[in-house]
Amino acid sequence: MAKVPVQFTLNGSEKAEFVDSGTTLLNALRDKVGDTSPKGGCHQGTCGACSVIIDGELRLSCLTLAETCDGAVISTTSGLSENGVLHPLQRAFLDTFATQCGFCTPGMIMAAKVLLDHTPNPSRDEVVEALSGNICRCTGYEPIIQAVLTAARANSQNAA
Amino acid sequence: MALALQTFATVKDANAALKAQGTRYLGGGTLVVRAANEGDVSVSGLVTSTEPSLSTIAVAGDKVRIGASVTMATIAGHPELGTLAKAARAVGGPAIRNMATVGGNLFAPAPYGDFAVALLALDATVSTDSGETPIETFLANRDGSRAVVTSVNFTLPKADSFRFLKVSRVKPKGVSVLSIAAVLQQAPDGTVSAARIALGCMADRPMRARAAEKALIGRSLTKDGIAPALAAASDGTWPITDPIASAWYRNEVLPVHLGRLLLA
Amino acid sequence: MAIRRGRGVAAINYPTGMNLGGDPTQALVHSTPTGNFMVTLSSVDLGQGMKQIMAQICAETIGVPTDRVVVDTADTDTGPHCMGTFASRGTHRAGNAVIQAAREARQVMLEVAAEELEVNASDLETDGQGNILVKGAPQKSISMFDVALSAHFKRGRSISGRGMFLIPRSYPEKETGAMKPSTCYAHACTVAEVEVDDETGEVTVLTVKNVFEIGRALNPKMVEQQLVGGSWMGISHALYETTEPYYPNRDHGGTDFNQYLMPGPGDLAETEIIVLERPSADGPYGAKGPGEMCANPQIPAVANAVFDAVGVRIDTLPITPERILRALKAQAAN
Amino acid sequence: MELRKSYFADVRKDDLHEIGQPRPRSDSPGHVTGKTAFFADRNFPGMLHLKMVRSPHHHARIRSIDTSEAEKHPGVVKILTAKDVPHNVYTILILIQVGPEDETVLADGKVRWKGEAVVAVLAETERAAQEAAAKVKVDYEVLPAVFDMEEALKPGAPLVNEYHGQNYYLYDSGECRKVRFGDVEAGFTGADHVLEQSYQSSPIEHAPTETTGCVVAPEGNDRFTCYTNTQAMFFTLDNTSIILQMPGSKLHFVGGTVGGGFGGKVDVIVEPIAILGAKLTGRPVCFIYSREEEMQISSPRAAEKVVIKDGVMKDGRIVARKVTGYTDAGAYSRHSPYGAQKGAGHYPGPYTIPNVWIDTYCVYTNRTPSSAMRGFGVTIGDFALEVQMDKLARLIGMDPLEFRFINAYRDGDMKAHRQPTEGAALIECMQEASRAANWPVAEKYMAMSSYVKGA
Repeated sequence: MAKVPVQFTLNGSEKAEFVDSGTTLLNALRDKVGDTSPKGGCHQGTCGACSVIIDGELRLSCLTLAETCDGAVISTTSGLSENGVLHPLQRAFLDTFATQCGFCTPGMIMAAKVLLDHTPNPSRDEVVEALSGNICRCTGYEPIIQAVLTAARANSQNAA
Repeated sequence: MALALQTFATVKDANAALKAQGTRYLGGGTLVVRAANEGDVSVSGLVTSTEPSLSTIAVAGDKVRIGASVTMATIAGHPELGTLAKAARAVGGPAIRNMATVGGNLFAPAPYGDFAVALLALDATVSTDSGETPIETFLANRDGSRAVVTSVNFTLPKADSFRFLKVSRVKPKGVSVLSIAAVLQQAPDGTVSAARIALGCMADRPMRARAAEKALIGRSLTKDGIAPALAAASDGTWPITDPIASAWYRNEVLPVHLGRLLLA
Repeated sequence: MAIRRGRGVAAINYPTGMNLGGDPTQALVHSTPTGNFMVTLSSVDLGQGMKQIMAQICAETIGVPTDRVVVDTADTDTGPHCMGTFASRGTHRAGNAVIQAAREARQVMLEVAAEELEVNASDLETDGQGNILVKGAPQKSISMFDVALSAHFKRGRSISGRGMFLIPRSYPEKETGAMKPSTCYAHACTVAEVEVDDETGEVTVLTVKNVFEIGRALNPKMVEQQLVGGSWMGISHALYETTEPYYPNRDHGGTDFNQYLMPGPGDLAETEIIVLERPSADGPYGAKGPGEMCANPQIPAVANAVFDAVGVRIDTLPITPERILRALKAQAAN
Repeated sequence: MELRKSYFADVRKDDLHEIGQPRPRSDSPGHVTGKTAFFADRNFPGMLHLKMVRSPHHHARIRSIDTSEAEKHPGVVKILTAKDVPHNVYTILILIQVGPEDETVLADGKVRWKGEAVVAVLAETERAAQEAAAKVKVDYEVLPAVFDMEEALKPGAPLVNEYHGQNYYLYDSGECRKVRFGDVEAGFTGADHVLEQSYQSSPIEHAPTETTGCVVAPEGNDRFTCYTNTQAMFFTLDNTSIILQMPGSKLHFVGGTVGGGFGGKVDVIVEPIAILGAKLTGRPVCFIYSREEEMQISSPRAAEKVVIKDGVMKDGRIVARKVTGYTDAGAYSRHSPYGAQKGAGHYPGPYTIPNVWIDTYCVYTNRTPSSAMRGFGVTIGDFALEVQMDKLARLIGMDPLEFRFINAYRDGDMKAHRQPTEGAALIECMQEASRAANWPVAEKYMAMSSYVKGA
């Protein structure tokens, strides 16, 4: 079967892979590149666990074909901390006890990061809207909403 | 056969490739990639086009052309399409809106396709390489449609004459119990002079509430004024029954929600 | 249109464990050469925090800070048997096994320390910070680091312990049903306040006030996680969830998270959680199992609140807008 | 969250170092960095994908299965049918001597619910497995099906499961688990009011964000490592050992990090067939439920019907309670006979009632087999009991919260299943709820205690 070449930047590193045509970005990241931080919770676009950031926009990697990402800049949760220092969102998820099973966490953090990148001081409603495509079955959402609001406050304090 | 994606610079070439059996057009992927992931083996080839006009929005006066590959997020954020932002934001969550296209929404089966409901109320036309089709005709024939949709075109209503409501059980992102879009023109005395009302989930695809539209003409937007329209709201509906709601429920609450939209 | 408000209460208890099948779990604890402790289990962490809680239980029992305990769990080549994570049994059963294993390891540790300090083991105590002190003479002490080194390389002792916690099987008596179905019971009382739209049957849960009695909150933040998430699931069960919306008809079952309904982040009730602690006689540090019961009282509390609001009883779950609307129409027809 | 330390302070020591402290979770840093390894994060070269061919019918006889076209499909490595499974008829609770074995790993001669596994396809890619599965031809003779528990219990109903011989589980106590305490009929006769009500639920899915599944890798020495998200390691290993007739020493299960369970991952469904596939091909195998399978194929919480008949006095005392509970097991037992029995031990709820009669039935129907879920055997019962309590209070014109105080169990009270109450705390929960919700009750109730009756 003919393979298709695809090159993209993942968390700052250049990646080049040959994939089967029709391979989803989720499978390419997990099986080819070895970044398992995006999770496959539904492969339908209904759970958000596979969320990644492509060229600054939140996308579902399960519904994105890898070959359409040639030349793209992709971020995932595994690339968020720098030199072992957690991103403020990661810190806030720890401090507010916003993770239980942890399966939805990488996708939640991606959704929250895009929000804070564009809206550094979001309202609660904006946080709720930003997380609305991501399913959590353990927490009842409130701790996750609080984590995002906490991270936003920490960001604004650092900026001040 | 593994899935194979073919990408073409022009819509013309994409249309030619779509003549092959088992091919489907790939827009944002929210429908067709999902189908493939779920094991729909009838899809064996994906075709897409990168023709730039598919991704552009053109606004000239009150005439609007939206390329079929334009996403819901782009529409929601477009400075001249603020009137429609609510309808575009009604589709999915943030990630889905970054992917789902206006062309794809025309094919989304109920309970999806909320933006197509808005387009139906706008009396849009749907363009392909072979010409323009009124949206109602297009929706009626969409199951057999093979040609790549290139754009939707419509006259932008005044902000206060376009109304949109999506009712869902889960907030802020849930699929529709039903959705309603309305374009209303009012005479100086406040009575309705023209009305187009489109409904989502009240059939297997968006439909016009023509009886209700007719019953609104000459009436004021008051509780008594809209009563005949509400009484006629369910005329000709054939609502879907799905996990969200039964056909019975949808018919029962349609007049309630239509009334709230008209009186808002 | 009328939005009508109501409130309802429910009170419940919930059993810990499943004694009707025999209910064992084992644990092994050993020290490393530098006085860290390894807990080996085959118990499963579903997200409730089994690994963290077992570390805290072991740390408390040994007398070290929690960060000196590592939990290695759920590899059947290394971990001893656990019945599984269900029936609110994990913390209770595995926790008891860890305590027993940790006590045995602690005893060896104290014996080695006693040899090093030339005192009786029974005269020693731990300070919770990783040191072993002579009771009444705390200046005379030795660190667990040194004790472990001594045990490994000088005294030839294995600082380790085995734990087994078994609730024997209870066989129900055939005619009377006399049985011992569980060990301790957790308790809860919930008051829910709702608004019901009497034209559409839509319910909004405004507040839930939950009081839970859970024996002991071993880690209060993790208890809070469970109870907040459980309260959300209870409301979800009350109003939204089913795989068969038209049961017993098999059609129209949801196949994704769009069709399988649960409250979204925009549907959250204002949730208050109050915890009482009546330590159980047989639980690890008095703990009971709160993981399941925390999702139960909201269901009837919401059902009762809906009745209080609009005067119709929905005795079938879930309490959907459709069921309420049908009942309201039947009520109006009478 | 607030800890109300004033309650039960006399029986609790709060002088511990690590217990009671809000220590950070050790697993959380792995979660927020995406480093936590769930079972599906293991990938092996040459791994095969397993897809199931499932029954499209609720109840049907299998006339024939033709896998010849599927076997020829490019990428297909192995196709498994019932004859390939060494001990195909099993039941998971056999480990605690709850039989009979009543379920097939792969359907043999008959399907009993829509979605039942019939043929397993192993292929190089997920897509090839899906395409080949579509080419498996199964010839069915459709049989009458029964979906309603009351219909299933009627004489002449279609027989769902021949291994039981009737559409209910046969306990040693007969067609139901029974609890008999006092004289319930006398209680009704002497009651001021008698209220009988019926409650119903439909099946509920655990819906964990991570679907059920496993990844199996041959170790090369006739042992197999199974990375799994089961909730019970040895329970799954031991059942697999029975189904595959393989010594347990050949099986190595690794798990313990699960993306949500809620009771949905205690059935032994994916592991045995995936290990069998690995054994017969010598290749790693993954079998991961699709979201659709998780929603409609994996066991839900059972639908239940609960009928409660109560005798109550005008002064608020419940003097008799009769509960008949029905658990819809679907086509196979799994954990349902246990759940129905657990219900019998739970009724009549946290109340002291002198006359109690309980019957709980485990009923078979042609629907997705149900199993355990958070609150197993209790959740729906509590819904029924506590709505009934509300109705009883309103029937006698009493405040619903005060009505519960009158009947609440306290230390030493004898329960219907003949265990004395220990460690009760219902009264204190209600007292605190009364304060928190601003739902005042009479001072005498606020002065009550679980410790000693009448104190």
